[in-house]
Amino acid sequence: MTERTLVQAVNAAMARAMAEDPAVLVVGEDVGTDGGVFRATEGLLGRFGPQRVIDTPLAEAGIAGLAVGLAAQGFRPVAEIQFTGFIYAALDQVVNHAARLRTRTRGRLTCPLVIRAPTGGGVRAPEHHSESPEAMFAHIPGLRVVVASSPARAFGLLLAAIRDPDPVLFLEPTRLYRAVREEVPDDAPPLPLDRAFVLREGTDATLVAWGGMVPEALAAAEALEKEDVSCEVIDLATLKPLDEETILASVARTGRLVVVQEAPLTAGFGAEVAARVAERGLMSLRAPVRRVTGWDTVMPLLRLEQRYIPSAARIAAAVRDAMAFA
Amino acid sequence: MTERTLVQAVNAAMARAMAEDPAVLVVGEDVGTDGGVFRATEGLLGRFGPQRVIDTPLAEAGIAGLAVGLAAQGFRPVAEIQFTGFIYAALDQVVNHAARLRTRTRGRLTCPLVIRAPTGGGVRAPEHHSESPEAMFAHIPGLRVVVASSPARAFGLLLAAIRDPDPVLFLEPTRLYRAVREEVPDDAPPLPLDRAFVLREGTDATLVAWGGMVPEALAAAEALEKEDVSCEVIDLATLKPLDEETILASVARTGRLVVVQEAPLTAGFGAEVAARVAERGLMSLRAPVRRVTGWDTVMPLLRLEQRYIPSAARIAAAVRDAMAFA
Amino acid sequence: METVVARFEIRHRRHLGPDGVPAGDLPAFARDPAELVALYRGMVRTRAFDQKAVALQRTGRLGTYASSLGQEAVAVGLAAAMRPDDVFVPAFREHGAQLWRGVTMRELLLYWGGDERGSNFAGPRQDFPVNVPVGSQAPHAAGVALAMRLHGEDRAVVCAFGDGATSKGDVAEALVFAGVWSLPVVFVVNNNQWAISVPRRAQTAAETLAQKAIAAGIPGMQVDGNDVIAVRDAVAEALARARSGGGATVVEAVTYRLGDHTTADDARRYRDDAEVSPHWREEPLPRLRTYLTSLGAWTKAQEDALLAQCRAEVDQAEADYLATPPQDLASIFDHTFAVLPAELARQKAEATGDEP
Amino acid sequence: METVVARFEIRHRRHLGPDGVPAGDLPAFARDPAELVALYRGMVRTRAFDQKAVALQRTGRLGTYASSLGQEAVAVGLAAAMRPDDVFVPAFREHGAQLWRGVTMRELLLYWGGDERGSNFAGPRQDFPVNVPVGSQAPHAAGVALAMRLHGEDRAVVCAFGDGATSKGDVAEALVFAGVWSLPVVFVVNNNQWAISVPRRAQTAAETLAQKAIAAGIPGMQVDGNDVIAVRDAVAEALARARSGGGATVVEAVTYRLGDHTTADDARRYRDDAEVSPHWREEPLPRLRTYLTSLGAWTKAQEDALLAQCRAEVDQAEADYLATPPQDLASIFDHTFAVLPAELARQKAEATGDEP
Ligand SMILES: Cc1ncc(C[n+]2csc(CCOP(=O)(O)OP(=O)(O)O)c2C)c(N)n1
Ligand SMILES: Cc1ncc(C[n+]2csc(CCOP(=O)(O)OP(=O)(O)O)c2C)c(N)n1
Ligand SMILES: [Mg+2]
Ligand SMILES: [Mg+2]
Repeated sequence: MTERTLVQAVNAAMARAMAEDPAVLVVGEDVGTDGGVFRATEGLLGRFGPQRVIDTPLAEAGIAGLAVGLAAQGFRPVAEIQFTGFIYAALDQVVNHAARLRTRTRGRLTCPLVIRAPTGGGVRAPEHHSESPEAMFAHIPGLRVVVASSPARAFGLLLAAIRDPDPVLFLEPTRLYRAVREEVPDDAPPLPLDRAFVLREGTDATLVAWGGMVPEALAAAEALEKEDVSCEVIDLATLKPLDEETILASVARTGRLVVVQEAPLTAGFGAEVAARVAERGLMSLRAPVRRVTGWDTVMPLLRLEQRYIPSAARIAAAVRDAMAFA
Repeated sequence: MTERTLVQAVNAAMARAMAEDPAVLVVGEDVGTDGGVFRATEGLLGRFGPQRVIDTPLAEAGIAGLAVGLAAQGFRPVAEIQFTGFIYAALDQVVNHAARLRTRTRGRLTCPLVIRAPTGGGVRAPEHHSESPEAMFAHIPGLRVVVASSPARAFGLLLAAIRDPDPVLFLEPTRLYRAVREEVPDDAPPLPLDRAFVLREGTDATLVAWGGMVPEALAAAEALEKEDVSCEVIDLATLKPLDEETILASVARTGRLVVVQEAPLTAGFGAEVAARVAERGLMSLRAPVRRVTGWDTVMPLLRLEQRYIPSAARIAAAVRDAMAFA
Repeated sequence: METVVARFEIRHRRHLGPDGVPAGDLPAFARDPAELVALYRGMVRTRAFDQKAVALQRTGRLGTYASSLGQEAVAVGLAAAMRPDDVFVPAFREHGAQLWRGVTMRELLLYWGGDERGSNFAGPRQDFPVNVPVGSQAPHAAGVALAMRLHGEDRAVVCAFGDGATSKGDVAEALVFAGVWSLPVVFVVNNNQWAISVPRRAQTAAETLAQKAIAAGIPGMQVDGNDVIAVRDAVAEALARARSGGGATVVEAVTYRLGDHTTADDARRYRDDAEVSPHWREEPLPRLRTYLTSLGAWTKAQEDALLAQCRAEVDQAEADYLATPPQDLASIFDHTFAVLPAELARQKAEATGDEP
Repeated sequence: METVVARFEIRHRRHLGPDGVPAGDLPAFARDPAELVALYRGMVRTRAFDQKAVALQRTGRLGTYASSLGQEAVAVGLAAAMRPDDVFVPAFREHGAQLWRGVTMRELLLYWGGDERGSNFAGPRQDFPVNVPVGSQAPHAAGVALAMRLHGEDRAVVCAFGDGATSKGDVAEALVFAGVWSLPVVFVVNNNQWAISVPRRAQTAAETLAQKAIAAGIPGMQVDGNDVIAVRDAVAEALARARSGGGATVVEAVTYRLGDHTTADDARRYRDDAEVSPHWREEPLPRLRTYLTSLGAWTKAQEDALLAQCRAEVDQAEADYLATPPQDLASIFDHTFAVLPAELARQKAEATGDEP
């Protein structure tokens, strides 16, 4: 038995990847002696040494650009950005370089890097520490975007992300870092980076969620079960490339779609899920699509954050609405 | 008669705003003597002087942050970012500061600034000069996002954006800068920043577009008219806040929705439009929603750019599909 | 053939060493014991506030908090050099400066307790709120300074950030702007020698952080950041130059972070006592107290009275903070824009249960 | 009390002035006329390429193009200092360096003509392609240099960018990384005195751009960027230091942009002939030709032959470029990821008319 929390699974995936491939490096602020502010890189410095676990100066654009240079030379850097609130400075490097180095050189130079970052709210963190900007990244051609939601999936997806020959943004909901423990053996296999996971089967409504919203969706499904409403719960896991088929197949069975996202409503990734169904699954829909999301306001400071983050109750209410419709 | 191209209309709106309000400043790279690389700020330096038209060092994050500081002191900076390809470095300042200064100080400090940038492809420009990242900005709470598509609307919307007490991202499709001339009097009124424009009425399908895609949508509508397909064409103009009602009212009449965006498909703003209709207009839909978009690839260099940018022909084909469905 | 085309030097200033004995003549303001007592009070008050905030966090009544233990001289010194109508653009560890400038303890507790109203200062209305994204406030300072310049005012800006922040591109860009336009702004580097777990030497190869200024063509200098007299003196000098059109300055204040990075940090993970303890002998409060005592300007009775007064003040602030009624959820919608857009009004109605 | 804690100076190096007369002893390599002839050829070849590219643009057969007219010594000098297995990380105006390192004229024309295959160099496979977002390539150079260091190689990186780029935060951050880890990288500032319409003095108050290095604790020096000997010499010296573990250097090469910013620019809008014409007397080609002629190492006949040869080469490149069959649309999909994801395959099928 190797029970692990999500953050321990992240740590184990990096350790495994580093042990298997000397090209894997870890870079970022406080990833060395400190082991990362969430302890995601704990022990890696001791095990792999300062040539492979590298504390950087405080400069996010520089970290991302450095990783591009390392990757172009054949390393597989895993760069940590301390919180998604500070990832914006790295965006230019991701859009204009990491995600297009392969295509702009027609394959001559490539960019096998992973940028990891804790994301989302719910841990009473300071200002700028609780945002969910995944949709911005999912719009970037050439980038894979993955959001972890359980220890086992975090392990398999991160392992796959590190092995992937292209750049991956890997987001880890802080709220789930220590929420549960799960059996995650050291030799667990990588998981595919283009597949959604059906976590619970159901017949009345499809709940699509990712990251920190997955446990909420599951809780809503559980509550609704008592009301004889049967929900299928899908964890997208990889937002890009999107596993549209799994969503469409589910909606074809249930006829109802509720998409849950912690980020603000407008232009969030939930819109993409809804749009795909409106394009290719419209005729399956028996009720309007519902999105349960954060509001189009700045994520509030900690006193009000629970009123911002979608809850199982709000999700369940949306499902009931959809059930009432038809 | 004061016929103006779109870029001249942009210039006239700035001149008008500057003449009316001494708090309005223009800042950016090459906005002074050069008058901007597209001539958008031509003549402003001569007319308003170097205290109000300020050439900056080459630093986009700095420009955006400078504008935040100026705005907090009561100025109304209009900052030019030379191309949207270089706007990413400014994103941190937009997300973490401009768009939240008001709410994080509960109204004590505010941020009445405009960031203008040319956007989109189609002018055989160099690498990184042809992207359409509006969706990323539309996801930011506290920011208005406006995309111009005609000289008259550019004038009225930019005037309104400069007068607005909150931050506005104002995008100008380079392809339209000199595409047409239109009567734009100096004293034309501002236009509302929360309203879409129905440019053409129709009964069979609703085409929703913005920016450089508006003329394509209109051309498609014209072509389809000859086939007795009547298209309503809506220019969103302001993506955020979104004028959902105009879209829903149109789809209620036509029963078909085709959304056109130049940006890559996934997580583009078209998804938001489709999602809103799937939520609140589902029962009006007589055919699946269609999105006609750029591909999920990096915008190619100039040789292939016309194969990337949605054309009137592709839009018309999508409408025909929708018509064939029901 | 080589010629020298530019020469630079970085000077370090100290007035009062750890032993509390002045090194040479003191600046004019420091010859008035009342001024020094005020600085001392400011530092003690800051320390009392820090202690209270940490205690509140430990008992679950405050969010993560960044104590300024040991760095009080930087915040108090820079604030004392400013005029009330100057603008302060802080990082997140300059509580002492905010308090000096009239931000209330209750406001600071509200902010760190997770309530946005804490940044709606009743006092210094134009000061920027706490800035968390490291270094990103530096361009704001340049913008505020440019505004002052365009208005022809003789006000100036002080912007503070840490040693870690000096690696951020934003800071470099802000210095470029401030330099090229000779803006009235003083950048104070609170060099507490650590950026979370990254020590100063791993942050940059630069011998001093003051020399960041050289890249932007502006003067830079270093001061003993545990000597409040030197901090105030250097910042005042830089502000005087700024006001008279002489442009920007970087002042590196060398101090030490005696505590954890924040209440969420455990510094023992990355530095040991042997590293920390010598710095306790250099911290700012005892040296000024020693000097004041040697002048006969400070007694044990005064010290006790001050401590009691600070305790009373922080206790009152705590009570006021805890008694503040919570914000409505509506507040997060109402402050997003000057006027609530229709679609946000719909969300507000949904969120607050008041369906339209 | 003040003490000086750090001193810096910036030196300027020139070997060959505008008159073509050496100022003192030349570096060892420059005592071999064959070496100098090679440098001269590299510059003439670059100029011929620039002329052809501009002509192609004017006739609609190339996209916007950035000529390096007058700045050939910077590109050729730095490239000549490099080893083939070093890595070059350019901006967009170092055609001379790319050509020297084996990028073909046809490849460059493809790139500037809007065809991605132009960046798939057959020659220097590890060199970075042209970089348009100003300054954003500097961190890549640090990353490549770190990779070399981690591999224990004695290779090194040369990264070029303009005077305008020195204001960008990315460049400052890259210098910090290069400094703190003593990375084997040389940053060459192509100071052509203009960033589009913004003159050097409006870009920064820094007296030299070499002093950007001081902020990062690395050596900086200035060279006459119109003296190809000085450029090569200074870069070679910096590379030698880099290879031997001595870390990074900033070399500011002072030159002048004799032409428009790009073919999309009209420099007469913002600078007049009086500003430009003195710089024609300083440009790099005549001075080296004069010197070579004075050595008896270069004749009119050789000059004519070289020009004819360059003309033939660029004409051939033009022909090859124009004869290159266009890319398939499929190419934009096939290179997005190593393996085409299912959803992108669907888009590819739709785009290429081959519905699934
Ligand atoms: C841009 C950014 N990156 C990372 C963080 C996380 N973080 C918070 S404080 C800090 C260290 C700051 O060091 P320094 O500038 O020296 O200030 P100090 O904390 O020592 O006062 C880091 C990395 C952040 N807040 N912002
Ligand atoms: C980040 C970014 N901002 C703006 C531009 C538009 N632009 C292209 S070149 C240039 C000036 C560059 O000046 P400099 O660095 O001196 O290089 P030079 O063109 O003189 O070689 C600008 C502003 C850009 N390409 N990238
Ligand atoms: Mg610090
Ligand atoms: Mg230049």
